[in-house]
Amino acid sequence: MQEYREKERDKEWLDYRKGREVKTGLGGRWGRWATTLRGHWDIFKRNRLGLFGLVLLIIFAAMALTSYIPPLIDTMYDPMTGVDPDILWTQGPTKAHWLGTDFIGRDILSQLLVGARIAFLVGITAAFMAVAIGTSVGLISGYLGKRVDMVLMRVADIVMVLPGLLLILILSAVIGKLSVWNLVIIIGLLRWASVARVIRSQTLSLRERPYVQAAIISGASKGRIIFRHIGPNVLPLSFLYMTFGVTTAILVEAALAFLGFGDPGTVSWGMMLQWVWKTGNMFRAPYWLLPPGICISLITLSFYLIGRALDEVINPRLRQR
Amino acid sequence: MHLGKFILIRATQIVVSFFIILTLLFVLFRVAPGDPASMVIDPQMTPEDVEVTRALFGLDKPLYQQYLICLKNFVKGEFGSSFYYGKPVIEIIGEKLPNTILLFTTSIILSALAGISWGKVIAWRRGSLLDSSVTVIGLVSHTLFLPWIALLMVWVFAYWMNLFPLSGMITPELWLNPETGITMKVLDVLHHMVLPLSVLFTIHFGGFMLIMRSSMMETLKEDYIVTARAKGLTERQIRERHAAKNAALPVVTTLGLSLAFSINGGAITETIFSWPGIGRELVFAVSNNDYPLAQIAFLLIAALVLVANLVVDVLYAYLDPRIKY
Amino acid sequence: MGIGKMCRRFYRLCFIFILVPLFLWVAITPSHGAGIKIGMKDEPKTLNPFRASDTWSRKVVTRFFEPLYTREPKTHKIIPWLAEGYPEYDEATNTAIVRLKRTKWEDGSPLTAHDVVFTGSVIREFKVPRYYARWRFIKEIEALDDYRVKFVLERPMAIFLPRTLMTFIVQKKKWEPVVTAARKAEKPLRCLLAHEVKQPMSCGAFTFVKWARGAYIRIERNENFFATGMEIGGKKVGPYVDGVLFKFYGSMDSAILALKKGDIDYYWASIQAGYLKDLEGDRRFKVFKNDKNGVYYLAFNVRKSPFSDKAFRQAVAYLIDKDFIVIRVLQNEGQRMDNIIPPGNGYWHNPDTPKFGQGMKRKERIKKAYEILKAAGYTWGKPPINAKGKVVRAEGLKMPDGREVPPLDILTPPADYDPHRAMAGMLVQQWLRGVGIPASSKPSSFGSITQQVKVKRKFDAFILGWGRLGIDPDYLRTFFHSREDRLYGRNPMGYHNGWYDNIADESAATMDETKRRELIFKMQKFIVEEAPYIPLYVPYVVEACRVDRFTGWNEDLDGVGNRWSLFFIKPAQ
Amino acid sequence: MRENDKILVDVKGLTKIYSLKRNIFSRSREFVTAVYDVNIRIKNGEIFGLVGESGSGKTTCGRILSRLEEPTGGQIFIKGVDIRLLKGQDLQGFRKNVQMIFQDPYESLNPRMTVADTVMEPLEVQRVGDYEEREYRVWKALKIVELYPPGDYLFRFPHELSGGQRQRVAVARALVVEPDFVIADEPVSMLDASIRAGILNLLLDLRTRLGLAYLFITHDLAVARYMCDRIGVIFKGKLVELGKTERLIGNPHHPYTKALLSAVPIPDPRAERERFRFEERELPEQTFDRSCVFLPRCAASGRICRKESPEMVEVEEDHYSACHLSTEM
Repeated sequence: MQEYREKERDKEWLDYRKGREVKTGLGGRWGRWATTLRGHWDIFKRNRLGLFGLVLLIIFAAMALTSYIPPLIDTMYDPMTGVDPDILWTQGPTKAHWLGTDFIGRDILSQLLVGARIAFLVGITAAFMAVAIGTSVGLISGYLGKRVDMVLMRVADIVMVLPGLLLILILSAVIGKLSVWNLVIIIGLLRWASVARVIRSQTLSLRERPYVQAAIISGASKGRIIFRHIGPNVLPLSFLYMTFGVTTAILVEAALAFLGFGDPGTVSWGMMLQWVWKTGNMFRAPYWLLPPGICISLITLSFYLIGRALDEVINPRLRQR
Repeated sequence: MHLGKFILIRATQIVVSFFIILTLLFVLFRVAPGDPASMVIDPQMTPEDVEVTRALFGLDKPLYQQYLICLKNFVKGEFGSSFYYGKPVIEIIGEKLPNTILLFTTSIILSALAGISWGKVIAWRRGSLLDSSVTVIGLVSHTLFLPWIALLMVWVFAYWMNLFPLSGMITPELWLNPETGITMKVLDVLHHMVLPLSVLFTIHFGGFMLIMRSSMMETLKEDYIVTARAKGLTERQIRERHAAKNAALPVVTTLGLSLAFSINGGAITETIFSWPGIGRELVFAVSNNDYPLAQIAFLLIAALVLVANLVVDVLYAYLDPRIKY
Repeated sequence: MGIGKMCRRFYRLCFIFILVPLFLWVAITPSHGAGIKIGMKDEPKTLNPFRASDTWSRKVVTRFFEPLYTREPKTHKIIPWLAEGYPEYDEATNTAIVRLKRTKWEDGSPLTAHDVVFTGSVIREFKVPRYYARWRFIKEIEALDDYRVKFVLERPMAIFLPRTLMTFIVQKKKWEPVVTAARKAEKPLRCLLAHEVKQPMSCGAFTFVKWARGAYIRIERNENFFATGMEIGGKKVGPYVDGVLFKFYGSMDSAILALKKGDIDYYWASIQAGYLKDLEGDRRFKVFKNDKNGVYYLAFNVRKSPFSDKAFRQAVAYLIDKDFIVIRVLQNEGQRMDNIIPPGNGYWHNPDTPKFGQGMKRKERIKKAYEILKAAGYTWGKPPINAKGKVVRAEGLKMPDGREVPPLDILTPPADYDPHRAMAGMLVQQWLRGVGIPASSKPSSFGSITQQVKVKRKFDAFILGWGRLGIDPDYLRTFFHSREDRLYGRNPMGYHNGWYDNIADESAATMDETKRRELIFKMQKFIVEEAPYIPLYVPYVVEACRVDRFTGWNEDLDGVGNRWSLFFIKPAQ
Repeated sequence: MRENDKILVDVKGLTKIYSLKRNIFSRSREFVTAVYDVNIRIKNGEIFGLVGESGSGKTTCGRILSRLEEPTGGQIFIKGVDIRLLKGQDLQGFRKNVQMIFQDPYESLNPRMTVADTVMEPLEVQRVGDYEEREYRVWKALKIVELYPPGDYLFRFPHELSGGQRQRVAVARALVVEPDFVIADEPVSMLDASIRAGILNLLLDLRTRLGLAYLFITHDLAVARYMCDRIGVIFKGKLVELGKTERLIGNPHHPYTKALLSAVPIPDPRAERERFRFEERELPEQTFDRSCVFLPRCAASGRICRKESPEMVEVEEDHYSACHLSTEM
């Protein structure tokens, strides 16, 4: 104890303090991150399918951003309420409507662009929710073990095998008007279980690592150990699961909208398919049937491919030698 | 842990979760806006008629009483009557479930077998053109949007080429004809099954194949494969007897889990192809606010999945002695 | 292990699975058997006539059960059907005597007065929903002999002939055991309704043959049908077809494709405009467009301001361009409505009701609404018409009491359930905003609309529709009568008007048709003027039939799918 | 010196039994005794070595003493307090007094935390001083473990350090809260021989400077001889011999200790020593549950060895051995 009170007199320490203040704080940490990321990128780059997925994703992101433009050009390009005054019925591609119009003369292209926005919104937020819940549950369950683990994992077991789509269907009927946000929450609440399982098993192995035990011996609380020591070490895995989760979330949203249980106030790709199906234009309007389906399939494919490539980055075991 | 005890524990767990789901569904449906009686917009329905109808369904009682009645009946094995059809739910399900099972087991078995055999081959020849092309096909299959591919198939094979019927399960004229033999009837059902089956196959094949491929590649790294080579076994023997057999294990586990997902997709497929199955019935019941039917149909599906998972777990533990519970 | 073997076996299986059915389609080309094949979207839920309330069940069940009186095609005049002549009504005692024709059930046993009495008593005893209201005022039913029934009414009721006596009749012999069993049950009505009719006893034109669940129902011509050979509306009643095969398709597109492929001869539902283009070009088909017996309307919650104000409602009526909705949204497959009773119901429809803003341009509409509102004391922060008389964006609409007009929600069904109503809601929203009314259209699920409108009765406005109104206009009374402003009532708007209640009650008690018609005309004019509903449009029922297979379709309200069509159609040569 | 004679750690009858889960298809449940009836006393400033082969339960002892695991039976007093009963605030205080150094320096540091984070953590948890105070202490601790200059190491990640440096960081983490008692679980077994001496000397040096007591767990008798004041030899969870280092090594009583000693390489190649067998042999049929644990390996067992387990007996002053035969001799 005595020793430490002398810091005002310790010349070396004072020198070090001065030097540290001159340098920019913890700069080394960010530098380190950059190197790690570059290393990961190098591995990612080697996966051609992953790159393809990334390119697709960028295209869709561009679509989502462009979606704000058409309604600015003319109100008739508003995806939900805009109607071309000269077109009474669905029509093939023209100069004014590059992809044609739907059954009441709305522009299919602007609907398609907005669909990208909705897909991103739903996919990413829902997956984020699912992963956030799943990671927390997995961490808590894996670390605390015993009864908490048993209860949480039994719940996860049940949630995992529930036919999610059908449950959401029931929920949407119950809620009456399923807004996109409700949907996001529900998907989040139904999709965390598999993440929780993986994170739990990872936590179980991390829990036995000496550095965690060292932290226990330091007197660290359970919360601190879970979120400071184990948490950061499972995050890459969570991130990986998020990319896969986005795929599921987008598919669920689209399927729901297709069955007619989507948010009636939004234009999504599933909704577009539902319209083309329900209004009887399926066999007559390929320009209307094809784009939304292709978009849904490709965006899910892109997230899936990226997820696979990330998997190789995170699990070195999978890397091709 | 002893096997019997394990199954017992899991069975209790299934029963408990069952009742939790039942309660949840009950609560959900009762807070749902619009009861089945008020859903009827018919100028002939007087308010008194609506009240009578509600009493008919037991909706006039307080919520907790309804719940108790529901529980009591459930334990007694009475699953109530459908609001919409007016007949016992169990009868409706009894009519529809076999159709669903027919479609599902066939599609899952076919896609799992195809997935295993292709995954095996391409993992063996990893890096080849065959590998990359089949992998891409598998990836696309895994991420395809099911309703869309179903609509496309209808469009191409039923509308353009006129090869298969659009919907339903049988051709009424054929079945009404007393001269039609049993073979013809079976073939007729098969003929109707081809399109929905292909859709489900397309969707599930990719998943199984990708799992088999990665699992096979893991297995090929194991020492016993090297040993087998050293023993001088033929490549075919190694692939079939040593690698594929062990690599197929993870596919078995996913089989159980994928059941839940395939039932989701099944509901859509059944809706699009008007396949008179339980998934379509559930979608229908949900849009009609037919609580008892939706409730029991969902519970039944959930139970099927839970039990299937239990079976898979036990099977898996049996096949792989390293697994502990 | 045999994975390799399994795979080989699997490929062989695939081969069978894919190739055999591929060639099967040649073998299974649907043969044109005797009888007509009718496609339906969904399967009937029951053959129990007491329960059959859904569209699809009724389409089948009404083939077996016939009423005492029915309506002639086209003119909708009531004609005796199972009955012989019109009821002999004694005003002093409120007693009616109905005589029956000598008719038979399909099993050959006679249809007697006892069957009629039995049917009526069952409905009254069990309070069968949907039918009880029309039998409640009957004090007594009695069979005077085998072919005469005596009805004693509590008071004169206009609906006695067009509703009570148009109820289907069931066979006493067949139903007696069911009813006896139901009486003993815990919930008698439930037991009665849950009774599964396996083989309905028909007195109609067809008899039941087979129901393969999920696939089809087959019915055949009833050789004992009493009306065969009768002349109705200048045509001889058949049926001329051997039978009907009802097939269920589940979705419209597969049904339409089946129609085109020749799997069915007629699809019993209104066809979406999207499919029409193909069918109209095909010479095998004839496309029929008939009025739907229904009305689609915008209704207000008149309990609270601003919709409690008649002037405000009328201003809204002026702002709504019904013709625009019909042309744009319905693609011209319908007509505008300025009345609750559709024009197809010629006898009861009053053509002389106010037609708010017909033929007006948008600017004129805004001006008119502006004037009405201004006269009623509404003020604006920035009025929709500026000093120079130009239309500008209006802001800050205030009610006469000085409060701002609150945001108003217009509930509509979602676009996938009914694109027309959803679109109409969106348009109305835009039009109302034109004068500064802060309206927004809210697509909601059907259940949640009925919950808000009928149960909680907390809403601003909604767009819904009535279908299957029936020919008798008694509904006009119930939609706006203050007695119906209650839980599940048919007047959820909360409209109250003493004068209307009186005249409506009077119409209900007037058994003389001409006098009743006058009252009904007055009611129509009054209620359209009052505008608790703004009728918007009624779509056509668009149907396509294979005229190369069958001819003689009977066009009527609600399309060609009616009993007369099935009585009249003949196989084409 | 009297101060140092005070007993710091007193372990009485420590027992730990694990129950094993088996495959669901097998019926029985098995129990494994990891530690059985171990009694140890460690004085202030003393280095006590616990020696045994892998799986002998020595690490379990260490983990129980640091309260990473709960014992099945027995009592443990540290500074006169039964640590099994500690909770909340008292446990926190205990954490400050007892620290541990782990075997694998590659695993004992969180790969996502800098040296500063790692070493500072105990201070943060114990809420010692403000940030500046903590940083100073960390800095100081790094200096003590000879990571010099400390400023260069503070913001590095573990993978940027060598094995020896990491172990020094681990030591710094243990020291920064100024504990009285450190459990060192094979601190050098994963390190290159060249670095070992440095770490060992550091630990010895710290004892003298800070007056620490160690429980030094190792499988290497040579290391134990170099480090420890007293040594306990543990075999299959049972303490078989215990005594002052010099006496125990110079005059081992238990056959197992002898066997261990015979395995230590001797610099003189010509020196001949009796070799002990390490492989187990089959037991004669008539064996009782309470037989001597060493029986399967013992060359010179008598009939009594099969019947009952030997007690710890003081064979010399402060030198105990648990062998029927050693007492007879």
